[in-house]
Amino acid sequence: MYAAGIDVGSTQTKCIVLDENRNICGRGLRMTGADVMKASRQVFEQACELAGIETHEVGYTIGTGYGRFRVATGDDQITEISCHAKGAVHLFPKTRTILDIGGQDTKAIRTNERGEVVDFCMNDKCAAGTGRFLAAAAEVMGMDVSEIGPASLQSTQKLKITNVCTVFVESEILNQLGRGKKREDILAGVHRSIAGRSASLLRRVGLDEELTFTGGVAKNPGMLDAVRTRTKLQVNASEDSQFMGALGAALFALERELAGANRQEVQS
Amino acid sequence: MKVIAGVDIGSRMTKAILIHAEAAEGGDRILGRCSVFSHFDLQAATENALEGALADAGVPRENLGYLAATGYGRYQARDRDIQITEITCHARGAVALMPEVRTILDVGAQNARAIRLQASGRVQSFRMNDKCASGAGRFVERVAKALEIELDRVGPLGLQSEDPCEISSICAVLAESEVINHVTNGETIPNILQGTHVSIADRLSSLVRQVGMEAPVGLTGGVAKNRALVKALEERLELPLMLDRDAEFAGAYGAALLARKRYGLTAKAEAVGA
Amino acid sequence: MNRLQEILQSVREETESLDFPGPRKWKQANPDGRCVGFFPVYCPVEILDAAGVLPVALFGGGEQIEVELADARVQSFICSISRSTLELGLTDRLDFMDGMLFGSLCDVARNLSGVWARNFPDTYCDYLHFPQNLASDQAMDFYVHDLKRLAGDMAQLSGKSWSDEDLALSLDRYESLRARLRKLQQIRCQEPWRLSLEEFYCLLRAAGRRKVEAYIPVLDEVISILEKRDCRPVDGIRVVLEGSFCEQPSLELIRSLDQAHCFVVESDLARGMCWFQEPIQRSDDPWLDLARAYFKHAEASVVRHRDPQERSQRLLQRVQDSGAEGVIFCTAKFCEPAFYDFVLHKRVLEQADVPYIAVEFEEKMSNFESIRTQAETFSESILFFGEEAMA
Amino acid sequence: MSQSYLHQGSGQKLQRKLLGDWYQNLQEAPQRGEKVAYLFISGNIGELLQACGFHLVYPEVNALQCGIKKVAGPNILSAEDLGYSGDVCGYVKNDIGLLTGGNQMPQGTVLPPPDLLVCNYAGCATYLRWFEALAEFYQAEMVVVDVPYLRGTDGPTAEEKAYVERQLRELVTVCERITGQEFDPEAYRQAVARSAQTEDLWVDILQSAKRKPSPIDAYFEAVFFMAPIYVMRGTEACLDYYRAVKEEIDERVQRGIGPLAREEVRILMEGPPAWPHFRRFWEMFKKWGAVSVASTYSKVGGVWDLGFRHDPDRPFESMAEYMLGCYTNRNWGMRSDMLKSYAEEYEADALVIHSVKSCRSFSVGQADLREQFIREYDIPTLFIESDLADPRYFAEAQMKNRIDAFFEALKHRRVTAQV
Ligand SMILES: Nc1ncnc2c1ncn2[C@@H]1O[C@H](COP(=O)(O)OP(=O)(O)O)[C@@H](O)[C@H]1O
Ligand SMILES: Nc1ncnc2c1ncn2[C@@H]1O[C@H](COP(=O)(O)OP(=O)(O)O)[C@@H](O)[C@H]1O
Ligand code: SF4
Ligand code: SF4
Ligand code: SF4
Repeated sequence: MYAAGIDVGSTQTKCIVLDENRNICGRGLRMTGADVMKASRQVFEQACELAGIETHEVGYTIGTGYGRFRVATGDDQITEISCHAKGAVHLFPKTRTILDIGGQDTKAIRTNERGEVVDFCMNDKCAAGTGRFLAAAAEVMGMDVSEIGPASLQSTQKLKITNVCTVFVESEILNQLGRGKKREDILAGVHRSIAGRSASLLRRVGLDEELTFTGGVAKNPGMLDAVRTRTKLQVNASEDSQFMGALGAALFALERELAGANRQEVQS
Repeated sequence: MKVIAGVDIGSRMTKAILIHAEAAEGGDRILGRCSVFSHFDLQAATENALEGALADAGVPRENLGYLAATGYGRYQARDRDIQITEITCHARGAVALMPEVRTILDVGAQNARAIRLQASGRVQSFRMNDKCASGAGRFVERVAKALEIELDRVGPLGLQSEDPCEISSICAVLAESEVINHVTNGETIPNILQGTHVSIADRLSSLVRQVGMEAPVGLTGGVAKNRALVKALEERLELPLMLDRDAEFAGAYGAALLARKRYGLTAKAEAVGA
Repeated sequence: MNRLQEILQSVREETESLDFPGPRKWKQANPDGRCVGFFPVYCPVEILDAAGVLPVALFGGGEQIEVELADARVQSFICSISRSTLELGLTDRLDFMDGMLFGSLCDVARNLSGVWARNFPDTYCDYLHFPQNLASDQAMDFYVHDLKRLAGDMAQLSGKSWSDEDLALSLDRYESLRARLRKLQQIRCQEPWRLSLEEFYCLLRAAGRRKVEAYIPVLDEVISILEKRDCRPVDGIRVVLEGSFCEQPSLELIRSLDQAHCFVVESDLARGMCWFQEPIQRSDDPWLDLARAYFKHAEASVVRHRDPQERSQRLLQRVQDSGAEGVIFCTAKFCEPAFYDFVLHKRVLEQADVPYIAVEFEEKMSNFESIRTQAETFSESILFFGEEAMA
Repeated sequence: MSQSYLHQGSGQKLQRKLLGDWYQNLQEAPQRGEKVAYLFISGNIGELLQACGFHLVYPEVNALQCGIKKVAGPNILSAEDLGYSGDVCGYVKNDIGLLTGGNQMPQGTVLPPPDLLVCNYAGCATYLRWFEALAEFYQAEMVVVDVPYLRGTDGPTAEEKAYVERQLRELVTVCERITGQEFDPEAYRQAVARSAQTEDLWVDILQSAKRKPSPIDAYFEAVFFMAPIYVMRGTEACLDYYRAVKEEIDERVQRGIGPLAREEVRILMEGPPAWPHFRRFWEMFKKWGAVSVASTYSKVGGVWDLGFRHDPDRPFESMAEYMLGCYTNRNWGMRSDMLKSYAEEYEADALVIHSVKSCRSFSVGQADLREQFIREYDIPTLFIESDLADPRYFAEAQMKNRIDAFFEALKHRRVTAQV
């Protein structure tokens, strides 16, 4: 018996396939792009292939993320907030607070020991402080998003990035480069600035116990470091951080399947 | 023949204008103009724009009597004789280009400024917006890039729109994915572009309102080249906008005009001193 | 370092530091002493002082503070001073304080009194209601009664019994302080290059952090040195700054005005430090004197409702008296009272043909490029226009 | 509503007529040579001013109407043209925009200018700034009834009551001067007596929400039902209105029907509604079967359910107490206690805080409420932001996402709790 979770994010679409023992047996990831249906189908197929199963062997699929209503194979939808909490507590059972930084928004979620959402806060009106901000910084430097984190860790000099606007930070970076500032110092400044914004968000839901960092940006070691420094907490992150939403969705799907839930009509 | 140069060092383009040093000789006529990309070496950009304008006017470098710099990079122009803020310059330039104008909206890549003039042409009050890209030209550039359209075509395409789509994001960055979404949903490019223009026009019109709009309203800065945005703005403000072919150069032109006065004073002082 | 620099450095530190060096030092020297903080603008400090309590003016956290805890308590559309003051408390920077007073400035300050009481349940916290119906015969009685209530609380806090005589003496002390501050203001107005705005401002602010009798001689010293200070006149325009009576612009912003050659010769910066327009008239009842001064001689301010026309006329008068060429409305973002006042003033200034600009600031602002540009433009518009007119 | 019933919508119909007459009467007042006073809702002294012979205009009600009728946006913009900041209260801007445009309400009434502005300063400091602007615009006389904000949790002190009461008596003299008419103490006393009766009915209606299912939505419906008791309290027509509404609600109770087909979640609402998007705003909650069983906004015009009544034997004293006890005149602790008691008495499952940008009087302190309810009381709390007047601050997609996530989590918690 298998179940799947598909997280259609603003930037990337992720899929997790679980077996009945809640083991992850397949993952799928690709850029969301313009065709949401297609992206969700592709990640699903990709994950099934990795799991070595046929797509029809998956009993129940739950869609999450901003494009959840357009998941091609979805049986039901759950918001990414619930899914991230579910996933994070599954991987790190002591998690009580979650920081999810994705491509276009940042969320702070508080959960209980069962992975149920107790409280949440999000920043979704301005791209400042989101993965997009980092992507913009990477782009002006001509680097890949996966390179900027490691580079920022090489920083030796503190430098303050004052622009919060994702668009204008580009010219600020160019300006700093023009003034001969080092790439790594600028990047460290960028990471610190996002960590600061995230910390304020986290404070809103409370930040006194274990923190788990999820979303694509959790793959960035520079960001991880900046969040640790800022919150002075041990921060959990895993290889599967970016899949946390999909994992949570898959866990919900498995529960439904185990409970023999009836298939619901796909809402749209 | 001595000439005066005004250089407007903007975040995207650096613009230079030349005029006669003696008002009596050539009036306020523009002798040469040139605009180049600013990139990030602002000194080089200043130099290039200036050379370009001199070449355009066919005037040798040694005839340059006075150089006024304006724009966000004004303090970085090396050989400048004076720096003046872009607001003063745009106001001055706009009045020279469009003498009746009472309110000026100057929109560049990163900044938008609304300026209200007194009847005498003096700046009465102004407001600027420079923290968020959602009300500036860079927003259009990004959408154009996302749609893979040349900036020059944005205006003509936008004008073809019949039913602009709604862009609900407040943020220029987040709006990009909305734009992509519209593309997948089969919206036409003109409608999407015009939707973007409407959303910028919303923000710009509130800026104009904050200074207490008084007609006629003139538009300056690079965005004036975008006729579709002009149309959206006119609809929002419910009045026609005054435009000029040289609207993009209004800042540089204003700088040159203001500088001429200064030049006159220094020249006189020198003459007296000698 | 000469004496003037020494003093200026200490008052600048008092302004910039988040650790309240002055009040802390005072408390160390007076272990039984009590410190009570007050949120701007006005606070009847005389009553605190008479009870042996050190009134400590709070002006938020300025640009120095990194707000993290209070962000969770104050929505993004509310002024920064409420957020940073809360942050100061939540990060234990006010641990030496024995109480807090909030006044009826605006809905933010008013509600904050309750928020404060919730977050700091162990310290004294009160709300002061300043009458807004100054025309009523009843208001004065009510206010006097309320002042006495505050006095009772203060006495209880400090464990000191005190008399009307103490209050009378305190009124005298504060009167002398305000006389010095007015003198400094006068120097600044007559020869702005003699005392920079930043220096003036820091001296003004420190008045809310020092024991009044100790600070008066310091100001005397400053005044006498300033009169001999060697300095060259600088060219620029003279302006009145309006709108920063509560949340304060950062020193960096204040400096950038001078740099843009906009000489602020009159302002409502830290208005509460010099709240009364003229000396308090004295009778044999100091309570009534203090109340009457509030009703009749307080500086026209939007947080004290009387006649809005009077406020605008007073602004115009200040422009004229100081020989200013324009007004800069320098308002904290989200400060509602200041925004409402702006509209009333604007109309009057336009009628009187006084140029003005309006800029907004926020504590966390770190880039002053745009404000400087605006101030420069303003001075250019006045200077160049002068030339145009000549030509 | 699933079933139709005898008195369905009778309150609504009656109200339309009442308010129609009200505006009609108002518009004609100047022709009849009668005087007009403007005043505010929170702590309003309508009975007193009517007994002095004034017709009443409530700018807040006009702002609310413009919000619902979707003309607040343009009004706000024209106020911003005059220099009002984007960051000040949208109600004020709507009103200023309205009056510069000729003071004509969306339904057509032209509002007469004020002969007197009575700023009953019990709601917010913005009230003062609002009438200062009107005083300037109309060159009209403005009187402030200064109501001290409550500090402790014990309610107003004797001095505070006396202070307000004496101001009311002073006000009567001003009124007499303006109307040239003598104050009629008996008319005032009778009005106050009718107010007390009306208040009894209204409290019954609100408290019917303690039933399961609740027959009324104590927010989305109550904000309409409350209009007459705010603007024409003390009149016979108002009393009749609440008798009729009471019948409608009683019938709902008998038939066991509520505002929704099924009541899934009982919520408490704090903060004003998003008037310009009222329908859509309600829909977002209906979708989850959420019924409001109590709200603070339905108390802005008077807190009667905690026991206060106007008293014909002490008409001035009780009026002063009424003003002092307004919701917006209560400090944080009192507000929090009130919500807490509602949560218990009305057996609410969750608290929803709608934080509006315009109104600092409501908003400042809400984040602490949220924290307290989640942490100390373990009551799930949703925090959403938009505005009560300015349509620009309503980000529908984001708001929907938050509301969905909240109720979804609530549902998950319930499911597990049952297991
Ligand atoms: N290898 C990587 N290293 C650093 N950052 C990454 C990496 N891969 C993705 N990201 C960041 O993660 C973001 C996408 O995160 P994700 O949680 O998938 O967002 P969404 O769910 O909104 O699509 C991108 O903006 C990118 O900046
Ligand atoms: N040919 C064009 N068509 C449409 N828009 C244009 C064109 N050229 C420039 N723009 C707009 O003008 C903006 C740049 O304006 P400009 O005044 O040169 O900016 P700055 O002064 O900041 O360098 C661009 O962001 C773009 O939106
Ligand atoms: S500041 Fe920049 S990132 Fe933020 S909303 Fe504006 S455009 Fe978007
Ligand atoms: S800055 Fe303005 S809004 Fe904020 S507390 Fe002070 S007076 Fe009130
Ligand atoms: S601030 Fe609030 S209470 Fe005051 S007028 Fe505005 S909406 Fe009403």
